Amino acid sequence: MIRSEYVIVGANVAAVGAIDGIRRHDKKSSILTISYESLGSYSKAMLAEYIEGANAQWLEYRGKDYFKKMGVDCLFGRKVTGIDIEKSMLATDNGDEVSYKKLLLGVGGVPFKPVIKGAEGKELVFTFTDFLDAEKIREALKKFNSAVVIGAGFTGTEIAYTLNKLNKKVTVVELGDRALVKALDPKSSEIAEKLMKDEGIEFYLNDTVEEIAGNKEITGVSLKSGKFISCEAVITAIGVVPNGELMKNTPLKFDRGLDVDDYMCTNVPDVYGAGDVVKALDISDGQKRSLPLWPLAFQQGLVAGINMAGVRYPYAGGLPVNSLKFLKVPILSAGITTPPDASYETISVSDPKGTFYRSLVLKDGRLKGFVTIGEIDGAGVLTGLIRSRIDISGIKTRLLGKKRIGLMQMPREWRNRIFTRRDETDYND
Amino acid sequence: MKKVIIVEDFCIACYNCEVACIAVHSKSQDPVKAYKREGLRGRSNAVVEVESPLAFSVMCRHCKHPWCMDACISGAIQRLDNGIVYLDEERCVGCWGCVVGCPYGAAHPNIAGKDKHAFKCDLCIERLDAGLRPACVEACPNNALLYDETIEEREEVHT
Amino acid sequence: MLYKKPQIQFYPYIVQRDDYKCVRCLGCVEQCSYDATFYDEELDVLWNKHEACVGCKRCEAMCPTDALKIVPNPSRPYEHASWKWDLVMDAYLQANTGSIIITGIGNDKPYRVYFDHLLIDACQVTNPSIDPLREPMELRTFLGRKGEKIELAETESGKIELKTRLAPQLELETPIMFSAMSYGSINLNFQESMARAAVKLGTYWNTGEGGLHKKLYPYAGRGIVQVASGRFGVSRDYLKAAAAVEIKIGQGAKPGIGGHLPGEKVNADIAETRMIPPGSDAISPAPHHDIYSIEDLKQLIYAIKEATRYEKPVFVKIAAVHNVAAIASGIARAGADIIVVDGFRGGTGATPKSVRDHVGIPVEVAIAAVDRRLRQEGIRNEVSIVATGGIRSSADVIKIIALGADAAYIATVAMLAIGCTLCQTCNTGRCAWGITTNDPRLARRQNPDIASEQLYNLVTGWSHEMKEMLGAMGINSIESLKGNRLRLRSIGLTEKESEILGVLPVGE
Amino acid sequence: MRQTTMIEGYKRYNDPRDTSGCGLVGFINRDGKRVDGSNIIKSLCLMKDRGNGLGAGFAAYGIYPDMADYYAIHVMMDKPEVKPHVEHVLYKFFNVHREEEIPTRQNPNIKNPPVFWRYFVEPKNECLLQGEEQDGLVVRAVMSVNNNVSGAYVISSGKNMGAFKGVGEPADIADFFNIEDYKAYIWMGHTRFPTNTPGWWGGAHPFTILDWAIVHNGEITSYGTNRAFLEMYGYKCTLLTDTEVVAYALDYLLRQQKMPLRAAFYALASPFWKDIDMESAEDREFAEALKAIRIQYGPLLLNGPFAILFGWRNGLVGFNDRIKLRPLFAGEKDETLYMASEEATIREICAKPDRLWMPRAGEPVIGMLKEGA
Repeated sequence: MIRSEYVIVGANVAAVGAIDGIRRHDKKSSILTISYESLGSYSKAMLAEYIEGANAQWLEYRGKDYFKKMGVDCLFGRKVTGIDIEKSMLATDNGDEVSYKKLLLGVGGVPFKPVIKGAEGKELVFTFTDFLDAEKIREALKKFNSAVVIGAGFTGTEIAYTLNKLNKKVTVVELGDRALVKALDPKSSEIAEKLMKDEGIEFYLNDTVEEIAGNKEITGVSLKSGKFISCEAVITAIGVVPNGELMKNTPLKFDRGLDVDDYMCTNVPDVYGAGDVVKALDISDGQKRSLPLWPLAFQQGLVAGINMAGVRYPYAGGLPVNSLKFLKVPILSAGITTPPDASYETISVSDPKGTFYRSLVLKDGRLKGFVTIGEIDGAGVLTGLIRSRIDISGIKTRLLGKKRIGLMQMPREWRNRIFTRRDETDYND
Repeated sequence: MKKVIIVEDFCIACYNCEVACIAVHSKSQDPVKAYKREGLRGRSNAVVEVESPLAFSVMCRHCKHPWCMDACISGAIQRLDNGIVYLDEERCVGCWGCVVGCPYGAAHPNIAGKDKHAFKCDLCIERLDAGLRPACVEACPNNALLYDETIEEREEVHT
Repeated sequence: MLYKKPQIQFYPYIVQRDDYKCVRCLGCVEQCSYDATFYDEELDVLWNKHEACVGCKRCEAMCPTDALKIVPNPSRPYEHASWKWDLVMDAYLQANTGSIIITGIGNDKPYRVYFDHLLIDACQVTNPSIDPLREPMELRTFLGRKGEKIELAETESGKIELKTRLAPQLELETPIMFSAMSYGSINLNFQESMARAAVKLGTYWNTGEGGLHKKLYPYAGRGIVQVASGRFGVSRDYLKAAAAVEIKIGQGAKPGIGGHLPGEKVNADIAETRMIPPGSDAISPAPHHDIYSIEDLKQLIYAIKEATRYEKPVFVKIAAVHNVAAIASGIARAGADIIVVDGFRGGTGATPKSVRDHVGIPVEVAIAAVDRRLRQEGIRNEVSIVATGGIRSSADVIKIIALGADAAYIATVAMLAIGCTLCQTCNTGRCAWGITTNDPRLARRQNPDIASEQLYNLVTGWSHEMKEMLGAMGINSIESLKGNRLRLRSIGLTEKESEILGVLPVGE
Repeated sequence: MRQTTMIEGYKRYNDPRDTSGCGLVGFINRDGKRVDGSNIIKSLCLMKDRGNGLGAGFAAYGIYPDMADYYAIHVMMDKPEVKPHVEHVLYKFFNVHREEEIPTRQNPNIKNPPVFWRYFVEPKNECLLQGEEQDGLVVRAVMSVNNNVSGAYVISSGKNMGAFKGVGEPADIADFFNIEDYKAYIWMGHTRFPTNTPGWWGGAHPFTILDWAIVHNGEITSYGTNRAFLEMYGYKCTLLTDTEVVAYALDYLLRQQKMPLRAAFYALASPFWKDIDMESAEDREFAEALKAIRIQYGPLLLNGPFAILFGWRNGLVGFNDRIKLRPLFAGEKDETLYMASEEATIREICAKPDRLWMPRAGEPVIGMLKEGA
């Protein structure tokens, strides 16, 4: 039996955050991470680069020595198969038993797979979530020249763009009426679509794949609208949902996400959750939901770690922030980009060439979200404005300029605080 | 921790901090070559904002818990043991997570350049090792940038 | 603009830009307060409007790549021995404007500088020179009225007891003070810098006639407050806060001329400090309208002494004019504790050029004349004399003290210490060095943290030099130099000039 | 050691130059007992090498006991023809009780000496200015002779005292004036090495005004300042030497300003400001007094190197400049206080002093005549 003071299931960004958090206050106690993935900690957001041909090591987050440096034991390539809450014990797929005093569940999400006729038993049907997926796609690259990507969300557009770059004929099928509907507003979706169309990617909106045609090898997909697209591979990239597998048959509350309190603790004391698996506070609207976003996973992990080490520190909530890094023109967004009702105000600016666009969503004079395309330097100031809830009604139009967004418009007191005093980002301890 | 303190009352918008920053982060260590041969124009980690009569130069605050680091998907941004929030440009993949994360606008995208990556202030880590002050502080003719303990930390030390 | 009046083409300076070195950092565009530099984004080029350049060299100093040089325009109007080019330019200018030519800083005409014709003595063999690094060397100076005598008694223990109360004295650790420059003519940062430097140096600074800003009250203990003809900012608190009060009758740069701070420069802060409505012209009349005679001056001196309970010395400042000795004698007898004589090289924020360049006399001869006159009358020891207007170096201070002054006020050199380049455009209010301007964009160019340090360094450096010179003379206390004209010799002066200065020619 | 080397130097190169300065010596019998001039001559002659033969002189107090009520005016005249002009002035101010030539002896080393006369006088009351005391009138008369009579100088003008001085070695001047024949309770002697001013009879020390007498080794670098100040109060500096300002300064401070004796020396050789500042913590009143003295009498501060002996009818004071750039020793034996440039000088006439010390810079050594003595 393996014993460890702290046990973390998962080794990704939430786990790294938790290790950082624990080690801030507890330099000695043992920490163990268990991950089914042999790579340990790596960047899922960089899987597209792997497909493009990057070395697997390139994906490693925080470098090889990170766990060693932090004094963390690793069990990589082992899957946790069950939790015994009563005994504070975990079971792994090779029969090991692991006892913990504090447990963090950072098991992430699993790809959402719609039921599609003909998907079963075909080699070139992929998902695009973890390293194994990426490895499969990479290995299969020579086997197909055209692909249909289901879903025009973040991962969908990214894999579409990547495959297009690798000279595949790519078609994107999206149920919604525009691409990137979660992250962008209609106008910016249009710009993003145009940018991708210019590269040769085709879009089928308001439509969905009903069936994948072909026997072992794919010949194409037929859509709900009746259209048929011939292709050799299909990639579903509709998104991920919290991975609830381990919580089955435990007292842990799980309902489309693991329930955690403000301190990232589950309904069972000493069991914490962080990352894509949990439902946590979204500060753009104050709701708790699962937000599978990298920075939030890190922050939640950090808060969980700090609390696990015995220091009470609340999670301030997360803000959905997106960056479309792969496009030729950078697109950044945060918070609410499409106003849900009339109480929101939207102001925007764009140039006719379509290389610059910025829109701000406000409510009661406070910034709630934005999209900026083309000119992105200083965009974080806008993120900061959303977080700090400063009334910007007096300066809002000045934030629309093509110029770099700076701190000139901020209240002087706010500026002086950050110019001369300790930063206030230190929200976690 | 010693950081660059920005004194906005005395910034005179001379841009010497920008030029110094670019020069010390260039291969040639020469401002003219850095701008004209190495194409580093616009690559200053310190950015002067001017709206007469006000002006100030902003660079990374080296947060104790940096937003940019949270957002960095490649692990290129890490907080070193000495407190410096360091961006390893070699490892950066240009996801702009730091750009959209930093509330001070202190992480910058290098979009136009050949290598697509972000860049930010490294507090002139090499100069610090050599016992010098950060280049922007050294270049500032009016003490609008100071290299010192930040106020609260100083107070802690004194009380 | 394609068409310019031909005269404007004769601009005095050319901005030379080394375009290869220029990295387009745009620092010069921001620095130029005269709009002589601008950036053409379309061409990515920096242009200069030479005719707007005043030659302040701010851009040159701030350029990080040394790409700029401000040089005199080699193509100047024709000139000859009698028609110097500046006279020609003045004629052009006045033909265009029909107005008085206003200028700043002190007289720039090549009149004889007597300081440069005086040499200082040193000890050799018969008398050891003193090394100030190893022996005490005293610069401490007291300014104030001295009575005929003091009563002392020897106690049984052999100690001495003082029976007389001395008149109020200012105690200076070095005989150099910062001369009057008013808030309004200069900005608060510079004034604060002087105040801070004065406190650190153990000497005094002068508010000038613009009142005492509330921010500077903490430094008023080392401040001399001025009461001038405009009476700006004079209040009970103002007099009470200060170490001494100075009645300003005249100024070396503009003897017989009043002052005028245009309304557009009178911002809210200046207005509050001067106690006038914002935006109104601050006019200092040429004379005090309550002083039309020496008796009137006496009344004002005693009014101020009454108001300050005889606790503060009263200065009277006059411009060095032809009859300065007799005037000073009158002032001494009218009850002033300290007489300030301001030479014609003294600076100004703005004055008619005709007055600046042609009215007044040098401070060296004025001090010599005043000292002689007061000695002849046997009252030299009763008052202190402060020299100002043309003190440029530590040697000048030594020389002026040997000629009879107790201490010196400095101003122009204090401005040089913080960056002034003598471009003589103080009157425009756009001083690019942030000294003689209250434009918030420009005033911030003087950081009191730096400027006060610069001023402190200047005076400290001078003080060290003065100690060296005193040591060379075998003197270890500045009071043994006062009026010690025997330690000076004149060189290249006429016999009459030497006689007026009371100095023997070299070799004698 | 040093002297040996110097004598060898003389022998080898016959070098007339000297590396030393003036020499001075003085002593007071505090009981008022008068002694003859042999000791002062003996001690001064020991310091022959401190001078260069261009000046020596003596001052003696108590030499005219019979004439003690009259001012003894010693006058030096270049030539006998000047005498009527001198007397024209003197008779105007004074009733002359007695006049006589000061007895001198032929000495082969004394060439072309001036003529010396002494007048025992009493100021004419009608010549006194409003509120003026007799001393004031005497000072005016002395200044008048010195200024207005070409070729005549008043050498001394006090009561029951006199100064004798001239160009020559100490032994020769003593011989010339018959110094050994006078009996005095205070003796002062000086041998001179003139530097700044020529060696002439009037320039020899002591310098006197009334019965203040000064002998001085050194150079007053503040001379110009001191002189300019004193000239405001009627003193005329005519003797082409810096030493005279010391005499006038003391006259001004002690007689005109009526300063306590010790205070006068705090004016002439003031403590440094740093010492006054330090004193301020211990004795604030004393520090305030010192500060006031410096503020008021700053122009009389004597700067430059000096050792000075200052005598008057009631005492003898020796003091140094503020950083002791010239030597001064003091010794005591019974009622006699000795002061001299060198220790040997004192030991020459007082082999076993009770106490022998080197006074601190700026600190006066005061020997007062006992009351009633």
